[in-house]
Amino acid sequence: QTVGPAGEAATPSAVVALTDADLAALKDKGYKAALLWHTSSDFVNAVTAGAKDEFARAGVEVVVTTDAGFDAARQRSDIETALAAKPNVILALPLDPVTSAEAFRQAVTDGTKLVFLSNVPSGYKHGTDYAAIVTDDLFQMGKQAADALAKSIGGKGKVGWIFHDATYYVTNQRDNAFKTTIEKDYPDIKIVAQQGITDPARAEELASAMLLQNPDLDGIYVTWAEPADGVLAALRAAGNTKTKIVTLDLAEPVGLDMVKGGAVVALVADKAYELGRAMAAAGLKSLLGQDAPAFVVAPALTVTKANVADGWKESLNRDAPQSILDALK
Amino acid sequence: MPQSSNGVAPAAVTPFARLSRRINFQQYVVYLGFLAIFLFFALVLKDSGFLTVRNLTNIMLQTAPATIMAIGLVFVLSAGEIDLSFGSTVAVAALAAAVAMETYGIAAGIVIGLGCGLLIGLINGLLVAYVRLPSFLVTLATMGLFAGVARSLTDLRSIPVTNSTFTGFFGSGSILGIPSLVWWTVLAVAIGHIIYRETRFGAHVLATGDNSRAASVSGISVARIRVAVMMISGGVAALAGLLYAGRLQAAKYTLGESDLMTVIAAVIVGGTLLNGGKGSVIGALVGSLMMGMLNNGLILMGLSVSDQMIVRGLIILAAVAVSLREKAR
Amino acid sequence: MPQSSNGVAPAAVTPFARLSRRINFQQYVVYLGFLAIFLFFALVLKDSGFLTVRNLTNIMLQTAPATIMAIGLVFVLSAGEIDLSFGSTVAVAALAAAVAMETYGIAAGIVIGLGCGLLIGLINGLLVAYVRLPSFLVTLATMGLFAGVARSLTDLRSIPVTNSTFTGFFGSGSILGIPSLVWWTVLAVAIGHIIYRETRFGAHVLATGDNSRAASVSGISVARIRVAVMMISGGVAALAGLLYAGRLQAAKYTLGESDLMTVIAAVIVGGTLLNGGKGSVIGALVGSLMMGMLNNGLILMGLSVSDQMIVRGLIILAAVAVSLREKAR
Amino acid sequence: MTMTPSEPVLSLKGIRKTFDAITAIENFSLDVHPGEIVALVGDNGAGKSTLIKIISGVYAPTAGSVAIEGQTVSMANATMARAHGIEVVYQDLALADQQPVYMNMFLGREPVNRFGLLDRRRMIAETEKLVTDLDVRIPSAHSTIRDLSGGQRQGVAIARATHWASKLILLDEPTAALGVAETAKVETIVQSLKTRDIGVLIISHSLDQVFKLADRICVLRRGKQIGVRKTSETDKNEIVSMITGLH
Amino acid sequence: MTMTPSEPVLSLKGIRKTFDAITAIENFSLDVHPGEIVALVGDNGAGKSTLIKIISGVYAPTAGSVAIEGQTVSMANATMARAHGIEVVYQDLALADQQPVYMNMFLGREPVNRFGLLDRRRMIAETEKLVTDLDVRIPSAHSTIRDLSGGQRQGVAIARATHWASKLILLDEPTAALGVAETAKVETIVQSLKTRDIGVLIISHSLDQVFKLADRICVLRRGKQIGVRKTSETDKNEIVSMITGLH
Ligand SMILES: Nc1ncnc2c1ncn2[C@@H]1O[C@H](COP(=O)(O)OP(=O)(O)OP(=O)(O)O)[C@@H](O)[C@H]1O
Ligand SMILES: Nc1ncnc2c1ncn2[C@@H]1O[C@H](COP(=O)(O)OP(=O)(O)OP(=O)(O)O)[C@@H](O)[C@H]1O
Ligand SMILES: O[C@@H]1[C@@H](O)[C@@H](O)CO[C@H]1O
Ligand SMILES: [Mg+2]
Ligand SMILES: [Mg+2]
Repeated sequence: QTVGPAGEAATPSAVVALTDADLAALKDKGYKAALLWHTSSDFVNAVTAGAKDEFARAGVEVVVTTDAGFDAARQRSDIETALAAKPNVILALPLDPVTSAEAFRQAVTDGTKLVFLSNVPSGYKHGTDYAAIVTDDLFQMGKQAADALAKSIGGKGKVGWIFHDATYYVTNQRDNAFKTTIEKDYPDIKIVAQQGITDPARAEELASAMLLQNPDLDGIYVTWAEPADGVLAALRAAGNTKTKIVTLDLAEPVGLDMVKGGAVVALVADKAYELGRAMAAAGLKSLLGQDAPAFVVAPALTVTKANVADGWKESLNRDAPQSILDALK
Repeated sequence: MPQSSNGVAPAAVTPFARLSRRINFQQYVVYLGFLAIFLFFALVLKDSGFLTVRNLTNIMLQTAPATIMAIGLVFVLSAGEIDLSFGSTVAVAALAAAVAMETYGIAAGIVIGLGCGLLIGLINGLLVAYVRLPSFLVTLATMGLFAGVARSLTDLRSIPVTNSTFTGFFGSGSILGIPSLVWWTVLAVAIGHIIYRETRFGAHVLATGDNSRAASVSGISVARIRVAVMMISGGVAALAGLLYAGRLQAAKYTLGESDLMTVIAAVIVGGTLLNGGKGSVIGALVGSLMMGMLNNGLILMGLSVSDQMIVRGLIILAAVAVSLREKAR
Repeated sequence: MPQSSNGVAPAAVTPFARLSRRINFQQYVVYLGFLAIFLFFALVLKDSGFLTVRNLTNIMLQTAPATIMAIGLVFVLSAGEIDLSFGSTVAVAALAAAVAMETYGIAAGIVIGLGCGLLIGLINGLLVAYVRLPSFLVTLATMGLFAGVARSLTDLRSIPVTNSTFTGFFGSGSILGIPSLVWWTVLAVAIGHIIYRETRFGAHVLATGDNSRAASVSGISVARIRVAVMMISGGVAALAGLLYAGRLQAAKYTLGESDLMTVIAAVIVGGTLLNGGKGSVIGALVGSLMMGMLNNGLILMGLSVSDQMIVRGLIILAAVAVSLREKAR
Repeated sequence: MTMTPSEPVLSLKGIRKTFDAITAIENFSLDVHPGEIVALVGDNGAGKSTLIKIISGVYAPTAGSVAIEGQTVSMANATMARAHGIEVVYQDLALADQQPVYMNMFLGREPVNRFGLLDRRRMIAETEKLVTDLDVRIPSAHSTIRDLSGGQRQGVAIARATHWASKLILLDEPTAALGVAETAKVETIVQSLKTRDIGVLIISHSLDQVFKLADRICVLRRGKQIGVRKTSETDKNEIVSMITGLH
Repeated sequence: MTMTPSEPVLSLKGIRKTFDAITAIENFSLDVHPGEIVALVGDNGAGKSTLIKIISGVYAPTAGSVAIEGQTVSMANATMARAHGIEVVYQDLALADQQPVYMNMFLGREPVNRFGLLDRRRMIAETEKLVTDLDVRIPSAHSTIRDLSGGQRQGVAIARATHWASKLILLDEPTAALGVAETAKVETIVQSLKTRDIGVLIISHSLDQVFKLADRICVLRRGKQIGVRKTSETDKNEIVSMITGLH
């Protein structure tokens, strides 16, 4: 069971919702919001979209959006810069608990309502320092990926594990959950090869080497969808039609491969749009002086060929790409 | 009148000298580093699959896009300029091709992809040659600019490339049993080498980089040469983008992002001067293969990412020390 | 004998010329770009907090480490070399200082941090000056090497820096009401400028970069100059690492990683030649402030991240076009 | 020494050139006729090289006009001089240092074979011949310019210019780095240009050379045109006093 | 013209230098005494500049030894020549092109004030004086070398070398780019070095100059030392035939 940093129980994200009265109370106050992300990606875009839509309902303008490029120093600068625009709410993903502790201090001092995605600066207190943490269920994502891969290979065999070899809370949690699940729940599955990756562009190289040394792999876990494109290329180059792949995040090329019955057997995703919406709602509640729940969780989704259309909608709040819908027909 | 009918004095030149001038040993010293690394891995990794045909082919395939970008950079550096933007060009071209192909088919995709590259090269070239701005800053600016364009073009999403003619031709197919990426590499290197070494244009590029005033008083339009080399760089980067797209059967804004340093290193290791006037297309190929071999070998050694970085640094230093020591006079 | 007692001929020189020679307008054109950008943001963002004291101070604080790295790079480029490894040095120094401080206290932390930087600089310098390898390749190799070291030094963990004397001195404190980072910037620029412009060493650096043979036959040990500039670069990068550590109250392996291009751009925009022989420390400060201001202003404009990249590219081109157009003769 | 009555191949009118604050040349006018050798002399920094660069289009004049065969040209860039049949030996030689001798000899007009590829064999053969004609010994047509001696480099530049000139040749101290025999040979070659009806403008500090070669002598002092004399109607003393400004 | 009986300031024994396949100098030996002017003459590419560079430590000789004041030196690098009181005017001048004249004049020995900071005022004042003494007109001590005329640059290199030389000065075609008056002045200065007991080794293609200045003349042809003559015991014809190899 996923719990918050201080052991708080998880509140389902759907519970965090603004009433019409809330919305009315927020309108025309001239509130402003800032979105201080760690990076840019399709995932971040979906979170942003969820947040922006929710903010728009309350008449709150998003005045600043930043991308720290996984650079802790840059994130600190972004926060300072954003504060010059005097936002009332900040939604952010702290790069890591240690480096972001000092970085967000000024925002706390300025009285800005902080809603964090996924993790929290160390030593921060709910209520006084920040309004809420909203997270995808990172453990569940890793676990469901393990379950999906295990299922596709019949609960036994050899798998490879390609993990994100960098300190990033989100991927680290998910990667480790996959590994733990395989080790604990699937005694007949062995992780026989593991490789860290930092640059998705090198995934093909890495997977090729892995397949060269372990031609009989039954499955490969890839830390997220972009490097999975490279792993697929490596499988094609090796003429391998046996090895199954699971990865995280929804993306069109891997989705298409899955729908066409390729190597990809499942994509585990979070409800990115919902995360954004819930973050905005939590921040706004806090602005109204209401208590936002300390620890809000949006569930993980296992997307397979069977539920791909719904999965896309649920995760990213948009229709699955036409190519995938076409391939389903 | 003195006894001076012999303008070219063979007297002072020994027979060995004549031979050595013709073979020009110095020029081949660059390849010693390559050989040293190859032998190192062949010994250390003899049981880990390094020397298998498949692995060596993999190295060729994986380095194909970088090699092709490197050829463009040989022209750019030889002309005394630099291009930092080719990585962004890769992404723009791949994305534009992928998007265009979806609607208008393969021919449109190829034309538009390559067209984007040439256009970016043209913009860089005009700013460098006619507005007389330093190419470092111009291409630093356009690198960011077109990376931004690549991002907003597709909202940070990955685009699948499904046209099998295209993916066969540019990525995973083979012709006469030889993978198409190998064909592309051989073709690009051969054409690049001939243009560089055997045409007036190549001679003019070298003269421009060596002494632009001398070139210009010799009737060479150095401005046009500068535009041309930037366009070559843009064009081959676009081709590399198509190869990536074909190989990965997908295009994303991150393509090419991490190639900058590898490609520059490959070119310089291959004996091209950073300051112009001297270079080698074949050297760039060897440099690129060397970088690819290094990455491949280090992965096969089973090192962690951190250790790979450390060992790669050490090996590059050693390889450079055998080959590129400045000739003491 | 001709009427030639006047070796220095004032005849051909108008009074205005004398004045203009003394003021040397050309040298200040570099700052026009800065001014143009400042005025642009001052107008466009007058209601968005850009012109507030706090925001302008923020720009100063945020650019402090980059400015200090830039000073080192002015010396390196002026001597005709390049350093790509200073970003990795930042991380190694910050981590080493943080780790050492935990156990042995602040003095040990500072000494070890700076010592690491000087040591890396020494290694680079010896390879460049005595083994005669091209600095581009040497520092490309050591960049990777020491990035690997930084990663494995602490197993990718972030290290908190809790010593409040240290963090006050290097990061968040102020002296006489002026933030310590501003003091560091002023100090480093002043000392750097004086060494560069007013000492024999500075003159020898310029001569080495301008014509190393002329320098060497003038009794200047160009090898020692080369070692010295690489050590300066390493030393100031380490100082920048301490500033980051002080400012973030933590150290992480990613520190400095993304500064490479920004810092090189700042230095070149500031009028330092990529090929040696000419440069300016004050220019590097202005260049660094310009880059910082650009990031700050674009964020405050509320642009999306992709649009920020596009607009940043356009503005850099424009700023460079007003200031760095090569003088037509 | 008869003055050719034909149209001048080069005609300079009221040329003026300033660099920021420095006036390098003020109000200079001169005609050079086909087959005529005109010497340009003057103290160091007089503006001689600057004038050559203006004629060849490296610099644009601040004022004044340059006409080739009666047509005013605005040679905005240096590439056009060649198109007008003008060849130049610059004081700094303008050679591409890292390229071989034969490439420099043919820079900008490399011969190609029927496949459009460089005809190196021909370039090398012709280079050996040209250099031999000039009496400047060069290790090989393959030698890199950077490895040549000062005189060898100058020899390459002269061989290039004299070979290609068709209308006008500008020589900026062409024998400054040459030995005794080599200088004599170059002087012979310069005289032979006359028979090819080529106009010659030669800068030299050697009055012996100037009096040996030139039909007319033009003196510059500190940017001012002091005067033009027919060689047959002047002597060294007059020219020296014009150069130095002492009477 | 008496030969100083003192110990030679420079003594070359069996110097040989090859570049890859090219033999630039074979078996060259020569002594230069304090206050003696020795001229080194020879055709282009004879090896004269190479010899100068060996003496000053730019190149290491392939074989042979260089002794300064009787002590064999192995000047592995060019920085040491100065420490031995040797100054050189190189054929390519060895100036830092983008630096101002005064910085070049003091390169490697810049004066500093008591705070250890460059004493620009002094450098500029002394530069103006040195250049004035030399008669080469230069726009300003602040001028960038790149903006100077050929002769002006050479003037800077000569002023620098003659000012600082204490034991031996090596001059590689020092007046090649100079005007008539400027050349005369440099010749006067070279003669005055004698009175400072400085040894002079001068390369020149001007036999007039060589006969005017030198005590002895050493001839090189294609890397071979043809002979050394006292100026008082030879004439131009002999030297020319030694240079050209024709009798
Ligand atoms: N690019 C430039 N920038 C500034 N000043 C220049 C430039 N080029 C030449 N000058 C100045 O213009 C004047 C004329 O120079 P020029 O090179 O034409 O002289 P010159 O007559 O060829 O002398 P020399 O006989 O020494 O070669 C000199 O004072 C020189 O310093
Ligand atoms: N670095 C080098 N590499 C190869 N060959 C060289 C090098 N330097 C000189 N040479 C060759 O050595 C020979 C002697 O050159 P050097 O410069 O000493 O001649 P020099 O007597 O000074 O001639 P000049 O009167 O033309 O200046 C020439 O043939 C030259 O091409
Ligand atoms: O889903 C995102 C990704 O797109 C990737 O950047 C890594 O981790 C996640 O948060
Ligand atoms: Mg001149
Ligand atoms: Mg010489």
